[in-house]
Formats: sequence, C-alpha cells, structure tokens
Amino acid sequence: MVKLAEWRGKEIFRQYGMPLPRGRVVRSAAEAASAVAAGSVPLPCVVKAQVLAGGRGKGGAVRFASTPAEAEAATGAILGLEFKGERVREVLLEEKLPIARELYLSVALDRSLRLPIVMASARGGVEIESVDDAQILRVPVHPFVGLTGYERRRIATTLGLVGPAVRSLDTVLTALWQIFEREDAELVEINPLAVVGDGLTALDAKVIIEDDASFRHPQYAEVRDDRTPLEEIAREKEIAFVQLDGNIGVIANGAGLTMATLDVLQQFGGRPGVFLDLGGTDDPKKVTEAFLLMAKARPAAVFLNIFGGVTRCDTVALGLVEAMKQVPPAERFPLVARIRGNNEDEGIAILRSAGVTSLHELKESVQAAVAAAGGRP
Amino acid sequence: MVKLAEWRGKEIFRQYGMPLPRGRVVRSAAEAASAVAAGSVPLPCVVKAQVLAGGRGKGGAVRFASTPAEAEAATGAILGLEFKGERVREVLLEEKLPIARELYLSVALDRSLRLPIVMASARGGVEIESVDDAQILRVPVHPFVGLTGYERRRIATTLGLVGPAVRSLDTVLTALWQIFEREDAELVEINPLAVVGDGLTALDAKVIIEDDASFRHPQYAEVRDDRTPLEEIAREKEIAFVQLDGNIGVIANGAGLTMATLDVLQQFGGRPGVFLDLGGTDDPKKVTEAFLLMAKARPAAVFLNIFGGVTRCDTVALGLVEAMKQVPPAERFPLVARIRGNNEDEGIAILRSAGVTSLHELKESVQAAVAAAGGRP
Amino acid sequence: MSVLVGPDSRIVVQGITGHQGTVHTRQMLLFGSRVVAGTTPGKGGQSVEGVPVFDSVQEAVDRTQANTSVIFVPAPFAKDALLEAVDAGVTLAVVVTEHIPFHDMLTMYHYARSRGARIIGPNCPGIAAPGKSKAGIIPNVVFRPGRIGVISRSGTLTYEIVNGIKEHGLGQSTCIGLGGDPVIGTTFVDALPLFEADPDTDLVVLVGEIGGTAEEDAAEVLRSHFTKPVVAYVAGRSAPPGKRMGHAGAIIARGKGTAASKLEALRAAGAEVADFPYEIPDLVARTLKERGRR
Amino acid sequence: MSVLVGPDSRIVVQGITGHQGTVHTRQMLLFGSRVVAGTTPGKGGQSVEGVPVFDSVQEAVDRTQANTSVIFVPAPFAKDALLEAVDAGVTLAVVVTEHIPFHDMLTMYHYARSRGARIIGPNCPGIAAPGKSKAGIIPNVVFRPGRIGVISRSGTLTYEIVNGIKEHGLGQSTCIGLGGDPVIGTTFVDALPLFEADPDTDLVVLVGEIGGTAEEDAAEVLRSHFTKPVVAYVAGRSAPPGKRMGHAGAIIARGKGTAASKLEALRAAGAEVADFPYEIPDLVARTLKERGRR
Repeated sequence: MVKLAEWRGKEIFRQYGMPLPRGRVVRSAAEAASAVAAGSVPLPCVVKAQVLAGGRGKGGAVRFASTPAEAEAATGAILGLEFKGERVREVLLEEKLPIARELYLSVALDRSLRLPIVMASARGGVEIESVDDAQILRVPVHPFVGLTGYERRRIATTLGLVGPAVRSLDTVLTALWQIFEREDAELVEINPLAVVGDGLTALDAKVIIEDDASFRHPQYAEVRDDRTPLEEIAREKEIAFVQLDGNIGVIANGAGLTMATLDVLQQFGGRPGVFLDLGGTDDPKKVTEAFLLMAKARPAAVFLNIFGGVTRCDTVALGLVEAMKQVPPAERFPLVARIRGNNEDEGIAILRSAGVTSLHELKESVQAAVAAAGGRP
Repeated sequence: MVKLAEWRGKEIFRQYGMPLPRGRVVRSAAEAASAVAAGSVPLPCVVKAQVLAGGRGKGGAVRFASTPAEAEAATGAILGLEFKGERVREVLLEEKLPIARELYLSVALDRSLRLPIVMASARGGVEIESVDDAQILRVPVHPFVGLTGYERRRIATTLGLVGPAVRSLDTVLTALWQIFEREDAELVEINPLAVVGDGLTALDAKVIIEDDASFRHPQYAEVRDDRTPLEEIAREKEIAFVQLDGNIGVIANGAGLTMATLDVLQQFGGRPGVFLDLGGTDDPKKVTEAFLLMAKARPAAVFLNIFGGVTRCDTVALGLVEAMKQVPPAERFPLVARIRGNNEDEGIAILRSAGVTSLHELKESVQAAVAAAGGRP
Repeated sequence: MSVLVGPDSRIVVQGITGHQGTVHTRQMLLFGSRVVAGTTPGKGGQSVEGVPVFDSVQEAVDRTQANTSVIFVPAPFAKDALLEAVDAGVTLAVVVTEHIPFHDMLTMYHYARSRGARIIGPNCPGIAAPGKSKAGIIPNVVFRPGRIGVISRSGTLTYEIVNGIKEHGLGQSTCIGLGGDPVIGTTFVDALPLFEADPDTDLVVLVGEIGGTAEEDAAEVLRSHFTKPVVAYVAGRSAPPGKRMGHAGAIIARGKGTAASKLEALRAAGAEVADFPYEIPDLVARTLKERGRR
Repeated sequence: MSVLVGPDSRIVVQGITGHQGTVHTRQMLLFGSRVVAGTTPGKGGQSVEGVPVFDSVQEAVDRTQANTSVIFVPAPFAKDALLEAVDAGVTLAVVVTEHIPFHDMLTMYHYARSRGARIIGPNCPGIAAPGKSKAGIIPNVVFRPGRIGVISRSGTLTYEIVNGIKEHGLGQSTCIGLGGDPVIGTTFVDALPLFEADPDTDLVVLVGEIGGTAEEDAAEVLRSHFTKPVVAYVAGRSAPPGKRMGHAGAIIARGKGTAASKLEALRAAGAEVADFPYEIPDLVARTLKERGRR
C-alpha cells in the first residue's frame, strides 16, 4: 500500500492526460516565490501542504495567495509544520480556478464482486463516507472490457454533465481507468473533480499503489509512505510488522493467528505494541532477524505464539535462542512463549535450555505475558 | 483489407520496438545513392522493390549492392518496373545481415476458433503454404489475456531458440501481438524472421489492416492498395464492387445472392466482369450511383438480379431508370433484369415503362444475359 | 417448439429511433413478435410504433423483462451496445449492424459467452420462427409455418431460398441468418444441434458461402451428431481467390475456403447438395419424400 | 463424499522442483493424495518424490489426466501458471503463492470462471479431506477424518483450530483455507453451498478475519440457503483501522470490515459465535449436541 502525496498523484495524472490546474511543487518559500514570478503558478493561487492525511482544508494546511509575496509567506508558514503526525516537506502551489461545482470520482476494488468499481457522486468536495449512499453511483467495471460507453453515459448523467463537459468526463474517465489498471493502483480518487467553464479539472489526487505489484513498478519503491521507520525496515526484509499503541510485542506465525493472539491479549488487559507475523518460514535466520527487529521496538514484554505447520517449532526456537544472544543486555525484555505443533517437543527443549518456558494453553500464556509486561492479571 | 507495402509495415514495426535492419525507402536512384552515402543504409545492402505481390526474390525484384554505385544502379533498374501487374514506385534499401537461420512468425484470425492464432515455424523464408503442417506451431491467443508466458515458451522451443535469443523473441512477440490488436490488423507476418548473432531481426513485414476498423485508424485511408481505380471509387462510396476477368456486369443485392448469381452465370457460359452488391438500400440515389459506376467498367451486358426484402423492388427500379438516362449513348449496354420480392409488381411496371423486361426465373434470365453479351446460349 | 426465439421472446430493439430500427420494429410487430422495449440514449420516454423507448437496456430489462435484443446501432458503437445488453441480462442478442471490426467482435463474442449469452450475427438478418416470433430483418412475406429449418450465412439469398420453399408449398420451422462476417456469434456448428433437438424441424437447409471453414466444420457435426436430412448449397464457386466477395468473410485466402472443398465435405457427410439455389426447393421435397418424412 | 477434492483428484504440482513444491509434494503423497505430475519449464523428464516432471501443464494433463493443480510458482509468474493450468483443462487450481497483485488475480479469476475452472486462493493453504486427498500445504498431523467442515481465510490459525477439533475427539470432513488476499477465487459464499450439499458434513466452522465484507456476505447465505449449524470466529477485533494486519486483505478501510460488523451479521444469521479460537472445539461439540446431530 504505497500512498502517494497529491503532487505525486498529479504527476501520474498528467502522464495519462488528466486535466489539471497549472502548478508546481516546491520545497522552500524562495522556490515558491520564483515559481510564481516565473509564471509557472498563475495568481491567485492555492498553497497546499503535501501530507497524506485528509482534512487539510479545515486543518489550516491549505491557504490562498494573490501576490508573489503572499505565496512565499504562505509556503513558509506551512513548510515544516506537523500535520496529524506528518512533517510537511513539500508544498503544492496551483492556480485558483473559478469552480462551478465540485464532483467526486474514484475507482477501487470491490472485493465481493471481484471487480473494480467506479464511484461517482455530484456531492464532491466532502469525504465520500459522509455522502448518502443514494447519492453515489457505483459502476462495476469488467477488466476484460474496460469502462464501456454505456457506463460512461450513466456516470455523466449522475454527475449532471451535458455537452462539452461529457467529452471532458470521457478524458477524465479514460485516464482514471488506465491509471488504475496500468499502475496497479488500489485506489485512484479525484475529490473534488471541479466543473470549470464547460470542462472538468482534477483539483485533488489520491493514488494508492499496490505493494505486491512493485516488481512491475520499481519507480514507487522510493516513495516515502506513512510507515514508521521500523515498519519500513520490516517491509524491506519482507516481514509483516505493524506498530500499535501498546507495549507488548506479539510474534506469531500467520496473519490470522497473530490477529487472534492480539485479540486474546487485549481481552486479558494487555496492550499490543507490535504485530509481527513470521509467516511460514523454515529458516532460523529469518526468525533471528524478526526477533531483533522486535527488540528495536523496545517492548515491555514479548509473547511468542507459534503453531508449527509448514514452520517447525524447533526452527523457530533455534532462531529465537540465537537472537536472544545478540540483543544487548540493556535492551532485553521478558519473553513468554507458547509453541505447539510440528516438532513441538524439540522446540520446547531448545527453549528450556535457554531458560524460556513454553506454556501449553493460549489463555494462560497470554495472562503470563500481560503479567510480565507489568499489567494487572 | 488494406495491404501495406513492406516499408509501411516496417514503419509500424519500428513504432512497436520490433528489431529491424537499418535501411531507408527511396523513390529515385539519386535518393538511393545519397542514402548510402549518408550512411543511413550500411553496405553491403539489399535493394527491394516495394510491391504487394509475393515471390519478389525469384522474380528479380530483389537485388544486392556492395558499393554506392551498385545501390544506385540497382534502384534505377527496379524502379518503374512492372511486377505481377504492379508498377514499382518505391524501393527499400537495407543493410545485408549475416543470417544464421530464417524463421517464420505471424498472427492472424482463426475463424473457427474465433481466436487470434500465432503461427510459428523454424522453416522460414519460404511461403508458409509450402511448409508441412507438422512443422508449424499454431498457438491460439485469448484476447482477454494476450500472449502468455507459457505460450511464448512453446514458441521459443518450436523455433529452436535458447538464451538471449529467447529474450529477443519476447520483444518480437510483444510487438507482433500489440500491432495485431492495436492497429486492428488481419495479418501481421514476419517471413523471414532472421537469427542474426544471438538476436532476432525482422527481414520482411507483411501487415494487412482491417477495412472496417478504419474509423479508428484514419492514417491508413491514404494507403495505395491493390484495388483497381473503379474499386477504389466504389470503396469510397461504400459499394461492394469487385472487378473480375469477364465481360458481364452483375448487380444484385446481398453478397450471397450476388455470388450465387455469378455462379449461375458462369454455369451457362457467361463470364462475370463485375460483382456489384447493392446491399440493403432503400435510397434510389444509391442505386443510380452504383449503376453509373458499373457503366464505367464498360460491360458487354449487365444482369440485374434483385430479391426485394429490406430493399424494395420499386426503389431499385426507380434508381435504375434514372441511371439509364444519365449514361451517355456511346457507353450504353444491354440490360437484363430479374426483380422479385417486396413491391415486385411496382418495380416491374417501372422497368417496363423504361423498356426493360423483367424475367421471372433465374435460369432463363441468366441465359438471356449471356446471349445479350454475345455469348453462345 | 422453435429454435432460440418463440412466444417467450421479449424483444428490446437497440437503436429503435433510427430509420432501420423503426422500420423493423414495425415489421417484427406485424410478424407477431413481442417487441416490448426500445433504447436510444437520451430518447427515453418516447415511443416508437407504440413501443416504449428507454435510455438504457438495463432500464428496458427492469421495466419490461426483455430477454432478447436486436441491435441496429452503427458499427463504431455496436460493441458497446452488445456489452450493455449482456450486462443487462439479455440472453440472446441479434446484431444486425454490418462493418463491425472483427477485433471488436472477438471481445463481444467471448464476453457474451462468459456471461452465458448468445450472439447471432453480426452483419446478419437475424432469426425468425413463422407464427411465433422474429428477431431481425428477414422479410415477413417469405415465410410460411412448416417443418424445414434454414441456417444460412447469407441475407438476401436466404430470403430467396426461404421464399422458394414457400412457393413450393412447404414451410419453415425456424430460419437463422448467421451473418457474413469472419467472426460470428453463432456458427453452423453452434446452430445444428439446436435444430437436431427441435421436434418441429424435419430437415435442415444449410446455405454456405466461400471463405473460412465453417461448412467443413459443419460437415463434421453432420457426420457425427446429426440424424436429420440436410440439403446444402454453397455460393461462390465462380469467385476468384483473394477477392472479398461482398461479405467480409467471403474470401478465398491462401487456398482455403473454396466452394469445392466445402461442397465435397458436405456431400461426404451425407448432405444432399444443390448446385444452384433454384434447385433447393425441389431437392428439399424429394429428400423429405425419400427419407420418409412427411 | 467430500468437497472439491477426493479420490478422483489427480494432482499436478506447478513449480514442483522448487523447495516448497518438493516438500509439499511429499506431504501430499503421505496424506494419500494422488500427485500424478509436476511441472517446471525446462525440467521435463526429471522426477520429484517419484512423481514425473513435465515442461508444461498441457503435457502433464495429456500424459497423466491431471485435473487439479497446486501452484507454488513465484508471484510474478503465478498468473501465467494459472492461465496455463486452465488452458490445459484443469478444473480446480489451488494457488498457494502469496503477494500476487490483485490486478493479476482479477484476470485469473474471471478467466478461470469463463472456462469453468475454480481457483482456491491465492495466498492460501489449500484444501484437505482427511482420508481422501489434500491439495495444498495444511499440515497432515492436524487432521482426523470426521464430519466437521472448516472454511477459513487464515492459514496457521486454521491449523490450530483444526488441531483443536481433533484434540477434542472430533474430526473433519473437508477443510478449505480460502486465502488472505482481497480477491480470492473461492469465498465463503462460494464454499458454503458445497458443504450444504455434502452429506458427510454435519456442521461448518467458519473462520473469518477483518477486512472486506466476506463474512457479511456469508451471513446472507446462512440466513437464506443454509440448514446446517455453523460455528463462527472472526480474528482481528483488536486491530486498528487503516493498518494491514499481515494479510493483504486484512484491513479495516473507511470504516468497513470491522470484526464487530462481521460478528453481528453472523450471529444474526444464526451462527454460534466463538469469541476466542480456543473456545471453538467446545462450542462445536455443544452445538452438535444441541442441534441433535451425532
């Protein structure tokens, strides 16, 4: 899930011929001033913080400028701000257009239909979640035939477009669909899509690229995302690693088992701090690597819950014992383990030799982990 | 059916990244000399007449040159020649490459499967019709998924390619398939596809574009084809008009009926000179237009065979009578008519008023047409 | 019973407000077809020959339970019209439009098939079962209810042949004009089993033409899976190779698709072969008599 | 009887010469599966665990009548492998591979469907019917033949639950691991009717997780078309929104896909809901008793 900032999304939009306001992304107030002076950003203009979080308008992260001095000042005021936890490093300056109406348009996956779905609404400019379902048109698109003419007509009708605006919509829809397919997007959203004169212009761009397709799109590998630094390292090592609000690290194998373990932990008063899914592995080195990554998150305690299937319990135990040797004494933490399944006895013996007890039942082992982290039970 | 000359086909090949010999198309011997001198055609080179007919090699329409003077002389010798009825107006000069093997590759439609089919053979450089079926691999390609990796592997094996040549084949196949799909081709054929070093090069290019897709490809409208001048005019007027070897013009409505009429005509000793399918029309003007076009072909006699269904007999009769007025006396010809079906009586009456008798049976009317043209029966 | 169309066919005409759409809606109604709806984008709310017009096929299907479509829209938009019909749940689409690029038709055919819908055509006169229903443009006057099935790649030639059968005192069960394009939604191979299964058909007249191997493929079916007598005719024995004879599909290419090859295959598969179209009615009558039907 | 796999399953392993392919071929053989062929392009002629290796699936099918494929090939090539299997006539393909782009899977799913083939997965442990056949990677040791059906979006959690059922003295009829991706070839909605129709299944354990609406969709099926008792569990009630929890499909997006919504739907549809995985075996036993089976 590579979430692209607005300006990156618009770079892609431009490649696919999407109609856009004229503008430029800048990284300093001086750059903003010279962009306006050079005419690459016509005045009056909009000055927008390039952060991934929504609600920029209400949050003061979008400003307006009518003179070069105002553009410079607004850019300077926004750059470096922290907005919902994100530092503003780029600012997008764009011409301010005379907007007649604001529409909504997106394409995403409908998992139940197993088809992409275009969503269109005449109620643009607000979060789509706040729009009544009856005011949203949902058009499934079959990947073998693409967005057909009759579906385009339905969308035009829903958006209340006639005449030349329908041709403009056609351009927008073609770009939207091509970006979704060719860039392996999970979401392409234009909100608002503005009616300006008798044409359309994409005022915002939200593009999310699918991680798993990165082998086809190396250009997105460099993109800064909203992962934490540890999550970023984990991603490179191909470990499923999610940082949460609590203080107990959970290592399990398999996403479902890891989630279930977190659920039980929370039920008994524990606060999960890290979700680490080892996946199916039979390489002790990968276990060591994962465990050391967990140590970097500085958990109050770690709970290991393994059900050996493809993964063998002794492999995990070996990797874990090796990792425990490598963690510096100052960073050590209590460890509670429960390993079951394939080669269970061997695994338990290896752990025991390293001073770790493996408990049998999920419930009792979770309670022990919560106690080890200093929680009540 | 727009058959493209080799050099036009190669222009398309180049757009799609197909590996090609370096070369240039010229329209005069002087141009050939300067192309060689400028280095855009490396020596030694091949000098090829740009005609649509096959068998150029054996027919003396392909020559070789090792010096600029030879290239100029060969071009001069070929230009203006008549090759199987076609005047040579362009000559393609290309570097002569060290060919290890000659392969065959094409994609066309398989009507029975209702799928495109890639044909590949290690026996390239000869007409594919002369190659034993067992030596040709036929790979159906589903348009919804394109040419898959496993199909590409089968083709590589058939062509006896390994190592880097397989990657080169991949480039060739991707280009082949994309041209077929995106240019609305009926046939894309590379024969020979040469193994040169450890890569592949398309030495020839045969591309046929589908007429009916011309609304998507206006660029092909200008291309000279192997139609006769009258066929070209007919095409612009959207009349199905084919010139044949004989002297009797046949006008009928519907392709099947027209063909059947020709068959009967031939059976009774007539020689069809023009196939003119009026199609389904209810516009007398279109009938007049078609009839005047027929007159231009200077037939010895014309046989009109109409079965009125969508087309009304009186409409055809009106158009025909109008046309007869417009044909100059010197160009007039005997007309035999048979009109049946929808508004038959009205049609017959109109023809009669213009001095044309409509016969009832196909057989007797065909015999009358043959007699009118001066044939025996 | 009849083949593919019948009293339950509820027809929507796509492109009903065009000249052809309007003319043939009237003819279908006169034939007795249940034309329940028409569509033309932007003209919803009008009516043509008393038939309500909708903006979309989905609307037409929702409001009138149409299950069969007849498509008259121009070639550049025909693919879209067919996809719309299929997505709206139509199970039989007759595509009258000619000059549809075959690349479009490949998409249309495979998409329809994946959704369980059948296409007749394109570039075809459609289908008619006298006394029951007609979806297409075959002239009403040539028909008379009877027990002869007709499957043909031609248009007008079919009318002439069907008319000949009528004038000979016989009648038709169902007549399908498959269309003259290289890629068609329903071929002889697809249609023959329907007539084999139809208790109201005693004999099938198969009208082929040069180009492709549809008749040779049909001969395979006749040989292995067909018990009723067949009278066959193939147009184009006088056609030269390499020339497209009116139909996009009627071309002898690279030595394939000659009338001789087709006739030989059909004859070898047991079909009675007519050399000329005017021989067909007699041959049908004679074959029925010899094979002990009627 | 069992669901989708059984004694007639003739398995071809695509990617058999890779580490995973080889390991699980051995496990499948030990389970009693008829693994008749393997494929790896360029390695035809070898054999793995006594199973002959072919260059292509078509060759494997032609030579061994394989009808079921298990796919272990890496994600960038998985789409191709699936298309190859479908084109070769395989009717059930278990795609174990994870990290396949969902855009690829859309093509795989719709193509397979149009050709009448079923996909399980991707990113799934596959399917097993104890005592009959296994196509996939679920550990052999967790099974014991019995009358409980299991359908799950998880891998290891499924093993733990299936094992728990065994340790409780019960056994399984068929267990399907559907896979953790956003687009999967077989969903709860697709699988439930198979268990409803299976005379050897008395009760179904449904193991869901956050993300999407597969469980809500399943609840609709339970409500209207399902007569057997169901015990359901949904993992991820503690997961925060917007975070992808290991599985590509396990994400609460825009307020949709929460455990609460799923549990509520399943409970309302009559399923017995377990709050934690260790409660499942007891709940299964109690439900069987109360509903008067076994």
